[in-house]
Amino acid sequence: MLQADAFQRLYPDKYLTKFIEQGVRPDGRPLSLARATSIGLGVVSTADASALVKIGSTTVLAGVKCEVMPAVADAPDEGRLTLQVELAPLCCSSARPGRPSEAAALLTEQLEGLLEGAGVVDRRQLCIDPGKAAWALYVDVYVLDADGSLQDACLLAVLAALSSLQLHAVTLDDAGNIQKAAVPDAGAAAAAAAAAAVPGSPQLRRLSLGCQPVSLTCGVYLGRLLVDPTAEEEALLEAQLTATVDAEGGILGFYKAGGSVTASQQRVQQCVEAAKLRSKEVQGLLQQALDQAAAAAAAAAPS
Amino acid sequence: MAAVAEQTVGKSVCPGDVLMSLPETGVVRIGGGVQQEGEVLVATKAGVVQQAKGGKLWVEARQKRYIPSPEDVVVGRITDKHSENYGVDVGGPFRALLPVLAFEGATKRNRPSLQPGDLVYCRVETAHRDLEAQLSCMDAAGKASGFAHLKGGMVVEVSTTLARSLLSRPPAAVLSALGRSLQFELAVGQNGRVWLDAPSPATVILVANAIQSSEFLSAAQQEALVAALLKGSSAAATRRQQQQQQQQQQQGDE
Amino acid sequence: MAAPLISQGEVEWITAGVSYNTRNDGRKREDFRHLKVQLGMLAQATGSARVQLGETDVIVGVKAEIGVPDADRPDCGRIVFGVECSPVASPAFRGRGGDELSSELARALERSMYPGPSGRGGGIDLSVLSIVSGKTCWVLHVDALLLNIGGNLHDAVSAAAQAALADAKVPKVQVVQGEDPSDEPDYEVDDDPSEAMRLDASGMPICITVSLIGGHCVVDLTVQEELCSAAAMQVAVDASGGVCGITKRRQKGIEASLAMEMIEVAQRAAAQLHTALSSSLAEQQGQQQMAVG
Amino acid sequence: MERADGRRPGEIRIVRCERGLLSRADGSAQWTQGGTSCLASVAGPTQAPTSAKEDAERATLEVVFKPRAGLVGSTEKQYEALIRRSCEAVILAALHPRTLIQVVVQVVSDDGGVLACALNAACAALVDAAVPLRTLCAAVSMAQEAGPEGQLLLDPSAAEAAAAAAVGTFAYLPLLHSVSEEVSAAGDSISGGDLQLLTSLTRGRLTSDQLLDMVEAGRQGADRLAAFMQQAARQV
Amino acid sequence: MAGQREAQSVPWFADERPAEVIADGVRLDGRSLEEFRNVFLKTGVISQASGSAYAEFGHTKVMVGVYGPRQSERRVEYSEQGRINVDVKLASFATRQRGIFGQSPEERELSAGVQAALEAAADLASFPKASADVYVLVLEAGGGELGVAATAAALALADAGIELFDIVVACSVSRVDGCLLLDPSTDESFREQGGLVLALLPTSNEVTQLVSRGRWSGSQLREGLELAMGGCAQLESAARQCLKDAVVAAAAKQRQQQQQAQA
Repeated sequence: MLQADAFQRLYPDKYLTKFIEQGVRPDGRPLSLARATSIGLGVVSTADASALVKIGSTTVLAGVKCEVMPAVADAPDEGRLTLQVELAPLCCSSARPGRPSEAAALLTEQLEGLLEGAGVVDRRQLCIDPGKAAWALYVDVYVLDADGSLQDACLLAVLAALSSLQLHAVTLDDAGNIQKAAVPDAGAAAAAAAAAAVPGSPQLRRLSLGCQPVSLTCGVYLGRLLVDPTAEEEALLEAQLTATVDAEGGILGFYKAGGSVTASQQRVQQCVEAAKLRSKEVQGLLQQALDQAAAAAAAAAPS
Repeated sequence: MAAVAEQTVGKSVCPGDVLMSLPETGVVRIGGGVQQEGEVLVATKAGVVQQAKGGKLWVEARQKRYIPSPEDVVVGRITDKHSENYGVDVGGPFRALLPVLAFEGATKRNRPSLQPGDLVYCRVETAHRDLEAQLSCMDAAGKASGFAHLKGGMVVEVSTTLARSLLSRPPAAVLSALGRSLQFELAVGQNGRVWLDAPSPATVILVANAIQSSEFLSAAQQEALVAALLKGSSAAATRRQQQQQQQQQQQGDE
Repeated sequence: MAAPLISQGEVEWITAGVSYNTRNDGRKREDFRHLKVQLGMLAQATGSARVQLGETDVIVGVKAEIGVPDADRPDCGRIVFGVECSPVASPAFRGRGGDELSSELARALERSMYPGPSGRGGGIDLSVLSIVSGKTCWVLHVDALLLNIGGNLHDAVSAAAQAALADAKVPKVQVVQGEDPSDEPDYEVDDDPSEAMRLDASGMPICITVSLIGGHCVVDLTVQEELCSAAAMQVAVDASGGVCGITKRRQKGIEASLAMEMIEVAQRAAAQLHTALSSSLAEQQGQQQMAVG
Repeated sequence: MERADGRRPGEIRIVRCERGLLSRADGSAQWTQGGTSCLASVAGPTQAPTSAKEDAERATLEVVFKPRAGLVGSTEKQYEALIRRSCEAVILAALHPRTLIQVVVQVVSDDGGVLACALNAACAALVDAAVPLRTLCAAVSMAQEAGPEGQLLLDPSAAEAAAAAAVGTFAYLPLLHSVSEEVSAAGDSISGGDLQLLTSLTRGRLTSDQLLDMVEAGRQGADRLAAFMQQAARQV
Repeated sequence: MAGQREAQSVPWFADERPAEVIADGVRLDGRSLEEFRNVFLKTGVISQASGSAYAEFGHTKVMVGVYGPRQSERRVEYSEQGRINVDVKLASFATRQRGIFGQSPEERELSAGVQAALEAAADLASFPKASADVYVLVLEAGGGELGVAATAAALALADAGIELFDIVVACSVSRVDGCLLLDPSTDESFREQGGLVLALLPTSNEVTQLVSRGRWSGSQLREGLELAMGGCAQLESAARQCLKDAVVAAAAKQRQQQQQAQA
């Protein structure tokens, strides 16, 4: 056992090569299998929505805080969504407290680009009173354990948090203060419930998302494709490809940042197909988590 | 072996261009700008393929940044002084070292006294990418043979390519043309620095201009350039003389 | 911060002295150095005080500004503490060198003045600083400037803060309602010093730092003595002996029963310091009144 | 089908490349594609100023991307990272250990495809500085028009990109070019007509087929740019 | 992004803070006065860290990663002793009002507080010149963060194999309307007249950190400290159990791997 440890530390590349040549990964997975994934919703009660996502050891916590902002002149019926990824200093040995690192800025930009480019959140849904007030959503993503494929985990955490977010039904009173909306009459309540699809909570409104992006990172090593690489593998990979797809199989992003090998047409195709498979699996997990959360909420609320 | 490379020598290449396949037997010596990539040799810099007499193949790139290489002659500037070495800026990525004893006849007691800022003409003794380059003011036989502290004069910067062509034999057309009609001292470093000195500052400036302008000119054009510059300067000199005479006359009149 | 150094021999000397209840300057373990207080030396400030405790020298200024109350306590004013470590005191304070110390000192002051949920529980009743409930109130900025470091900074800063607040004369404010009730009202500040409100600072706590040297409780340490102590308890005590804030300081742990003993020592020492401070304040305020009269 | 500026869908805007514009830099190049233009300068290899930027095994590459106006935000950080990682793939960094190579790309004007233009400018500047490179690298931007009849546009202008359903920027390594005829066969077998996709960044929604068409069409466009870059590099 | 003016947003709360936190000796969440919230402790939660721990006290959720001992990041003067650097950060959504960018005074104070609580427990001489970086992220601040963070950080140090004289356990006490509450929640400490946090080395009964606020009379303070010490004793057994469980789990895993290797 100890010898294997020492070998791994001294010759990490040879160690990985020995595994990959056999068609397995150091953690026992076949090359094309992503790690076990779990989604926990509503883990932080001070946040308006939150999701804890684990992909293997990689752990990411996303939280949403809703604040109220005055409407902006050039988009009077739109709210705002601000996203920020932070590599908490405890997540890996290279992260340090202080200003956000370059890696965090890149993840932020990647996720923002994906949400924007794919039209995930229609900002008109964030309107409270056109021309007067709107919701400002702050989505903050903390990487707690950085063990590879961070973009996949961060995007999933954001998607899960936004999917579970319920906005309070509020109105603007005459003095310009935000008030809880009066309990609507029966007809309106039914309409609201239908719109929100949350039975029994007319005070809350779900966001409807334009699409559900899921990304999958693949590594290239010795000419083979390693799905969902760990941090240990990432350090040695020749190149990394990240494909983001929606539930219908549309491609929302294809990302590759240099690397010592280039990608062929087949490689691109292979990665996209893997992402489509992964997307189905993850959509299922997310739906399961949402159903569980809804069931728990229904059980908690006295009917 | 040399024959294989023959058809590529003299051609302009850019990074990624395949220069030749590796011969099945024998050795190919490669210099700067050429790398082995599997079975072929590939250019890594944009420039002209050159081959030395020994068969060494390299790409002569028009380069400003100097990378030290053994046996190059360079013009360096002393940056710092230590008990055993001088630190010398030769324009490379790192400072080079010139041992205080690397001068002809230098001993522990009798050592040259150079100050930071001083210029030296010296030879690169060893250069390795992981170490600081070692310089020397002696040739391999331990003789000064022209290497020395450069006193007075001025330094102009040119590309490393031009510096190499100025050092070539027979001398570059621009230098022989200048040498025919002017008196000046010159030290050309392969690091792109040219040191000049002459009895009159006007000559120094003329030579500097001629050298800097000569880079992309043919031999004939260089001759013409020097001729034009000399004519301009002699015309200027005549004019100046006339003015001086006039002034003297005026003073005399008063 | 480049800490001054001390030799092992000096440590042993000081420790032995403390165990015989005799310190280098002749004091006993629970004696303070001479406390010198000067009030009202900053003419521009609402209140100010300079405190010299042995070689330690601190100036505190209080500036009253009209601001907005906390949403959680609409009927109360606010006190904001700040400490500036001047490079005059130590070259280590250049740049951001003093940031850590100044934040530590400011937070200790703030904690000792914790007003409780009502706003009246702290050393100063914050409700007197209210102007219009939920809209406007006085915000007192209490800013300390360290001029010289001669040991026991915390206690000196806290004494100076109390003196400066006692010296503060908060001007009277008249709220002039506009014609339309929805308009923002105007505030007229009365410049007449005789009309101004004095704060009742008698309930304010002062910090006493009790340090352990060789297992003995010692107060008011000099710089040298501080180097001999590995554990200390900083206790804010008000005039009636109530404990208004504790912070354990320095590296080593303290046995629990000893910790209780240290708090008692602090209460005893605080009683002395309160008497000294209040007599000094009364005297100077009397002089000021005479001067005005 | 003509585009607003009269180009065909697979046509690149007029390309210009000027080298050696900046006297203080070790190498520089201005790369212009239609209304988009970037000026890149290279300094180095120089001694790394801090040990944090020093690698005992290879040269460190530092890229600064300066937009034409405004502050540097996270988009610029992403561009910097993509340019850096793409250039790292071609620079023979092991030849100059412990040194720093700095690339600064200044956007002169932006009419779409600024990342691709910046990458090309950076590569041309590295060639000008004679930093040893494995090969050249060329980048293009692409746009997929919306709708079932939507066309694939090479090198879109800003207006075309804004109207498109999806846009992408792709960098490729060009096929190895042989100067001597006899080894050209060997050269071809090395590259084998492969896509050689080095860097990819897309935005918006595409089908799988559209993505594959896009990278393939991009490859052809990049080959033309690479040929132009080679030509510019060979001019001494 | 650049150039676009950001309109200021303000927080809005659906619910007010409760005005009364105790009724007939029962607290809002149904606890009795001297009862802890549900406590969950676990070590080894971060794969990349030298040592890590997660602590959950009711709604207070804290994660700690320890890196090192490693070369000091900042150039510090030579010292025979190692250093413990603590950085405590609150997630922006951890509090009722969204946190600000950059280190807040509260985070700075928490960092200093945790650092003091740990320094007396670690054998600093065992890693001269090096530093152990303790990074704490408060995922949710549900009250008593300093105590929870100090307890979790000590577990993480132990998990990292840093030599400790003893573990550190810490807990908080609030005084609300004359009642002493063990392990207060945010709503409770918001209504407190006095509060204190005590960190102990349980074996030697040594205080490594004591922080109090509000006015306490001598007898109140003694009672409060006694309650806190009692709380620490309860936590001690939980903390020790957590470390034992981790050792047992690690041993079981190793055995399993050996069996696999043999098979």
